[in-house]
Amino acid sequence: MDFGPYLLLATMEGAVGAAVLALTALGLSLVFGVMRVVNVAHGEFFMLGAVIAWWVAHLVGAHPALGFLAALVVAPIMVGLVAAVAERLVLRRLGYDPEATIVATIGLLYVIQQAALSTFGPDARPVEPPVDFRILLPWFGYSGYKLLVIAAAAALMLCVWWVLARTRVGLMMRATRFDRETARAFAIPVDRVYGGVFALGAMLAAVGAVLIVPIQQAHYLMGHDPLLLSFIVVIIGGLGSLRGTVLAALVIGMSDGVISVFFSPTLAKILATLLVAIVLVIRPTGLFGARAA
Amino acid sequence: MTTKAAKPGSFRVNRRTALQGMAGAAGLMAAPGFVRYAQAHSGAPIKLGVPIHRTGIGASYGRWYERVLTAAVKLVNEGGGIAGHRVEAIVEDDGTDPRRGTEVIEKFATQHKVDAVFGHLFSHVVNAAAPRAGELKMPYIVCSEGHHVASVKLNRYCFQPGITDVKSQVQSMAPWVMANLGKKVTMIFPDYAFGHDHRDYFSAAVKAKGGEVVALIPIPPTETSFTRHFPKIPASTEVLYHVMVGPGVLTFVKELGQHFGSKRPQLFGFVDSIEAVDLASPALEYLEGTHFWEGNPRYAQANQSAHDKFFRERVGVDANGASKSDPKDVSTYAHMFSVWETLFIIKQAMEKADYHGPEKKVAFMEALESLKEFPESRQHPQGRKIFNGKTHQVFGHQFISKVENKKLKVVHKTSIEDGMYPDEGDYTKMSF
Amino acid sequence: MTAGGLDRAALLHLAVPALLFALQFVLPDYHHVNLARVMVLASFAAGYNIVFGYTGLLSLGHAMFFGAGLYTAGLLAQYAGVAAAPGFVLAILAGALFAALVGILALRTSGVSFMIVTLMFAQAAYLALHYFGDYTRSDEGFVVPAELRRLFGLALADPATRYFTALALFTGTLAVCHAVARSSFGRVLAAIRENEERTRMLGYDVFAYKLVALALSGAVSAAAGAAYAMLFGYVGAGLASIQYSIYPLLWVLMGGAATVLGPFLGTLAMFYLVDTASGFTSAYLFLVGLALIALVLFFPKGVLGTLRERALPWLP
Amino acid sequence: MLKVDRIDCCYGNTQVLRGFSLELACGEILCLLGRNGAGKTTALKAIMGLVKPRAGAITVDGVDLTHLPAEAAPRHGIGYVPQGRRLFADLTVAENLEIGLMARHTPRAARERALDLFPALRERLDQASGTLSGGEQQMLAIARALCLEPKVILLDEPTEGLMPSMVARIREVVSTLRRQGTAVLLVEQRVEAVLEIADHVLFVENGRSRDRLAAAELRARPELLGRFVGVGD
Repeated sequence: MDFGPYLLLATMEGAVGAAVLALTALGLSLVFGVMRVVNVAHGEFFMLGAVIAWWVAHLVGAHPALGFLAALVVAPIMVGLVAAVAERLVLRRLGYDPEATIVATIGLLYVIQQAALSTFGPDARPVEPPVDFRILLPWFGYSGYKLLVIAAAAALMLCVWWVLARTRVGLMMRATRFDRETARAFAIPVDRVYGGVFALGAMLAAVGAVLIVPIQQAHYLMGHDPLLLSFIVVIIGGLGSLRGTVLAALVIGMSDGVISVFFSPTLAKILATLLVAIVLVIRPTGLFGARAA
Repeated sequence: MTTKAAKPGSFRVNRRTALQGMAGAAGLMAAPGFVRYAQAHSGAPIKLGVPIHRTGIGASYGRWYERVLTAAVKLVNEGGGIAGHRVEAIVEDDGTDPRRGTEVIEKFATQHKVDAVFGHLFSHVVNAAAPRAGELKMPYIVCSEGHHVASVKLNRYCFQPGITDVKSQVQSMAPWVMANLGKKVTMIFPDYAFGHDHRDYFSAAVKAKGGEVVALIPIPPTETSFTRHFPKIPASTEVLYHVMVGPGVLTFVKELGQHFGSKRPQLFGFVDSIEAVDLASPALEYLEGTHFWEGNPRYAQANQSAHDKFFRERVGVDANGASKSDPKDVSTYAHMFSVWETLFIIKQAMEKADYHGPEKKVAFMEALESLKEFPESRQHPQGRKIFNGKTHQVFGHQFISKVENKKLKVVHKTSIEDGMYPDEGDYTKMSF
Repeated sequence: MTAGGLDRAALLHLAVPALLFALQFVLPDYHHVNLARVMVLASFAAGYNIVFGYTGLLSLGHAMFFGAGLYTAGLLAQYAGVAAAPGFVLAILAGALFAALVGILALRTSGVSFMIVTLMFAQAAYLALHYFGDYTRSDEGFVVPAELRRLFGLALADPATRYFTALALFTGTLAVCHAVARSSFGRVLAAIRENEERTRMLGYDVFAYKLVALALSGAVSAAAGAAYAMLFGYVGAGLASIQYSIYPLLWVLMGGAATVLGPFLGTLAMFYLVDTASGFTSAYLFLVGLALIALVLFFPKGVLGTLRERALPWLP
Repeated sequence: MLKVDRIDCCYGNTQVLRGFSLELACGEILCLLGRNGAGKTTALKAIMGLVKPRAGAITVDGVDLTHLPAEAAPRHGIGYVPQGRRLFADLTVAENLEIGLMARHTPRAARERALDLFPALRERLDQASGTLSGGEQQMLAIARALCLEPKVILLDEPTEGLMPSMVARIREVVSTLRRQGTAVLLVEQRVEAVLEIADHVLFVENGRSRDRLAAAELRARPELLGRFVGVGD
């Protein structure tokens, strides 16, 4: 294939990856920004979203679009509930101590993963896309659903931005993120904000998973990659910065795809990984973060 | 401990309940008056350690290996056990992790004190566990299809008598692929050791038959999306050879379909990619008309042997290779027969060596090395096999199947000789 | 801390290896071989503890240093026929070198950024093992031939030799950690952990201290890796995956960060937790997860850290 | 109306307040004086519920706040201007004020009244509060607290680091508040300033509340100050 179309394809693929990654990373970023908690179980919330999506789609059974839409509603809610319970029972009791929460969320990771294995099983299971059409370009065909994913992710991000920037709940979150004690002195229910943010973060991961599952299938070990990538995005993008998160997701999503045009894919991954490390060394606050962590 | 069989498809060897049952049974047998009934199996049981990938990346396979194991052990015990001893299979999960796999071998050897270990599947776990098995002087019989045993780089305690290795599989199929699908091949394979085996052995076989590998496309181990690798497939490609082990296979096929549409080259794949995956899954329609290697035909063929029928019946698998209790629960049919056959080979070798306890371990392994051929039978439902005692590797028939109406139909069965290659060493020259 | 306390601490550090030495004569086979492995892995954890516990740097890249030792010893044996002893020395150097290189870059960051940078470097190294799969056999790994696994003429595959070698390594690491904990170097590290800015004001070159700590930690981790290759005969990329960056963190947190014996205790506890739990349920990871959560809820400073806080303030 | 009755407070194992008590009436300005670390700021935090007392009681208009969550204090009309302002620097001026309004669901008119006191803020409503000058930040911190129409306002060193003109402005505002019937609890280092506006002074020493004197009496007998822990040197 010629270079131009090749690059186009890599770019489109990068955009799809970036869209879902941005959603997932945004969840991690919120939790990290507001609560200063590194949630290692974030990838498992992603996996749980995918698994529940499969389960719901199967239960509904009717037209794929119906099952998918049901999953899009049910999966995030259920994952949010799980997260809220975990926050209440574990993280809050730890006083959100950074190191303790890392260990606790590693524990949570094991618990969720094993629970998925025991109930859902070890096999990868597909969910049918709600729409199935192929866009035919002169050089190659492309999945229409994938383009839809980009649109859906963008719409969801706008929603999140609107909630954060324009609503009272968003204002409470931003105030809590900035100064927990003063927020408390102004009657902001910090405990509930924390619980809500943790649940919201998990829900964003779950939504990302529901979007990706018609492309990728649900599998109980699928949480690993989104976690790693989200970490990178959150750090490169600057803590808790929505704009930074989106831009970083784009950069990360694209760079991997475009570098692999020029090098062997594994070498591309190595280079992309090193690039991230070097960027962080040069700009420890992230490419787009204005303030130090 | 006897592995308890519950209803097919849902059973699982539960060590604790089995243990309790055992203790109870032992108590009963020890009671006066019951001695006679225990005579059917005389003396101490023969204990076999079976490491299973219950968790981790191999869990899909592990689940089915365990089911086959349970069925096979039950059958052996119904037939009087091994040399009159009841067989106990002790299962431990190894998490598909090399370190844990090694620890489990140690546990079998030093805590459970088993007579032999068998059943390991994933290559990295086998490679990690093999040296320890040798050091612990523990017969270690794998069901892995890797080339590691036949490469004679392990030790004399390691055997693979139940399934053909990758090198042989690939080599025996190449001529048919060249003759029927095309001579210009592009290979897509995972960029780790298993994929490299395919790359090396299949490329060699293609060249030997006058074909040409026009492109090699390694996929990084952490990849979840494949579309962006497809542009590297040259337009001149006649056959796309794909091995995509792991949960990404549906994605791979779907994206292949989106990318090529109907203007695609011939596809030839390794069934490992779609083991435990229902061919009626959405997205897999695209595989219609493509070809796969199968170790053992998943779908009962028109000329199904009585042995295959018997094997399916006992394991609880239907004619579509799925669990009888849940048609969505598809087995790893192309590989799992190896657990069954390996147990019967252990039985054969132990009985040949007049094995009654660990003091005869060496005799058992020498007996195993002396075996030459396994005829197609209930014990060997996959078919006849020839065993090479020097390389500890077995050679059998391979199947090439075409996807027709969401089922795999066998179109070619290779001869055993197609897969033969010169020995790479001789284990019998090593000491025990 | 009283003078008597110091003596007690030193005594304890002598007593533990002595006890482990004595144990090899009475332990059943299974626990004998387990303990040998636990000692090797505990050395890795102890290496990790130097940066995490004493210096307060949370690295997620130590699999790279463990892997550096593992592969240096393994590859040299495999392709150059280098025996265990020189392989071991070269592995330690490789570990220190890798750690120093990573440190020069990564130590310019702190906190979560440091975590990610170390994680990224380790991930790149892990992928490189796949990229050079022709030599490393990537995830499948390779077996180090038994005839090369000899130290001073003794076969390392022999249970007694293995146990003794593991014990020697462990005792060595214990001595290093004990020395670090009590030296002025160690006190500067602790000062950096407690208040980096103030330590810098006092005129210490914080960067250099951290770099040395990281290199030392890398060397110890690599020693454990080389020992793993030589004692257990297997080298594979799985042992350099991100999992093996998380394990030492868990072990150290479980036993107690910044305690000399914590890493050993944590490794031991974690091993037997998995081993016993897997005996009666295939869902043992569930139990491990719950145990971790319970641990941070009720023993936030790890076993020894809690003990030190509540009962034994002299514990090193 | 605000009554603190013999409270004990600790940070970890360090006891900071010991049997600390005070009483504050409507329209009164009470100033806490004492050395650094005597426990003045902790006393304010305890009233806000940010530090939970181990013993003793805190009541506002007869409502016992001691065991209620921290949100109770602002809901019962206690406004807080913490030391160092502690604005939500990322948020705009308007958003900072909004948080004040949200605390007690006060009507928007409250914001207008607060802005009337600090007209300079009105022009900067959409500016990020972190970019304001120090004086403006202090005005915003006070305006934010006023948005919840407090019955009591706690001011922790409101004039710290400000230029004299700004100090005067803030003093004026405090007087205005008293005229409107708001009780003011002030922590302040500048004794002269305190004596000018306060009604009473409460000396704090080692976490204990000591003598409470009328400001007028201190103005008349400055030597009294010397008795109290070096204040005024």
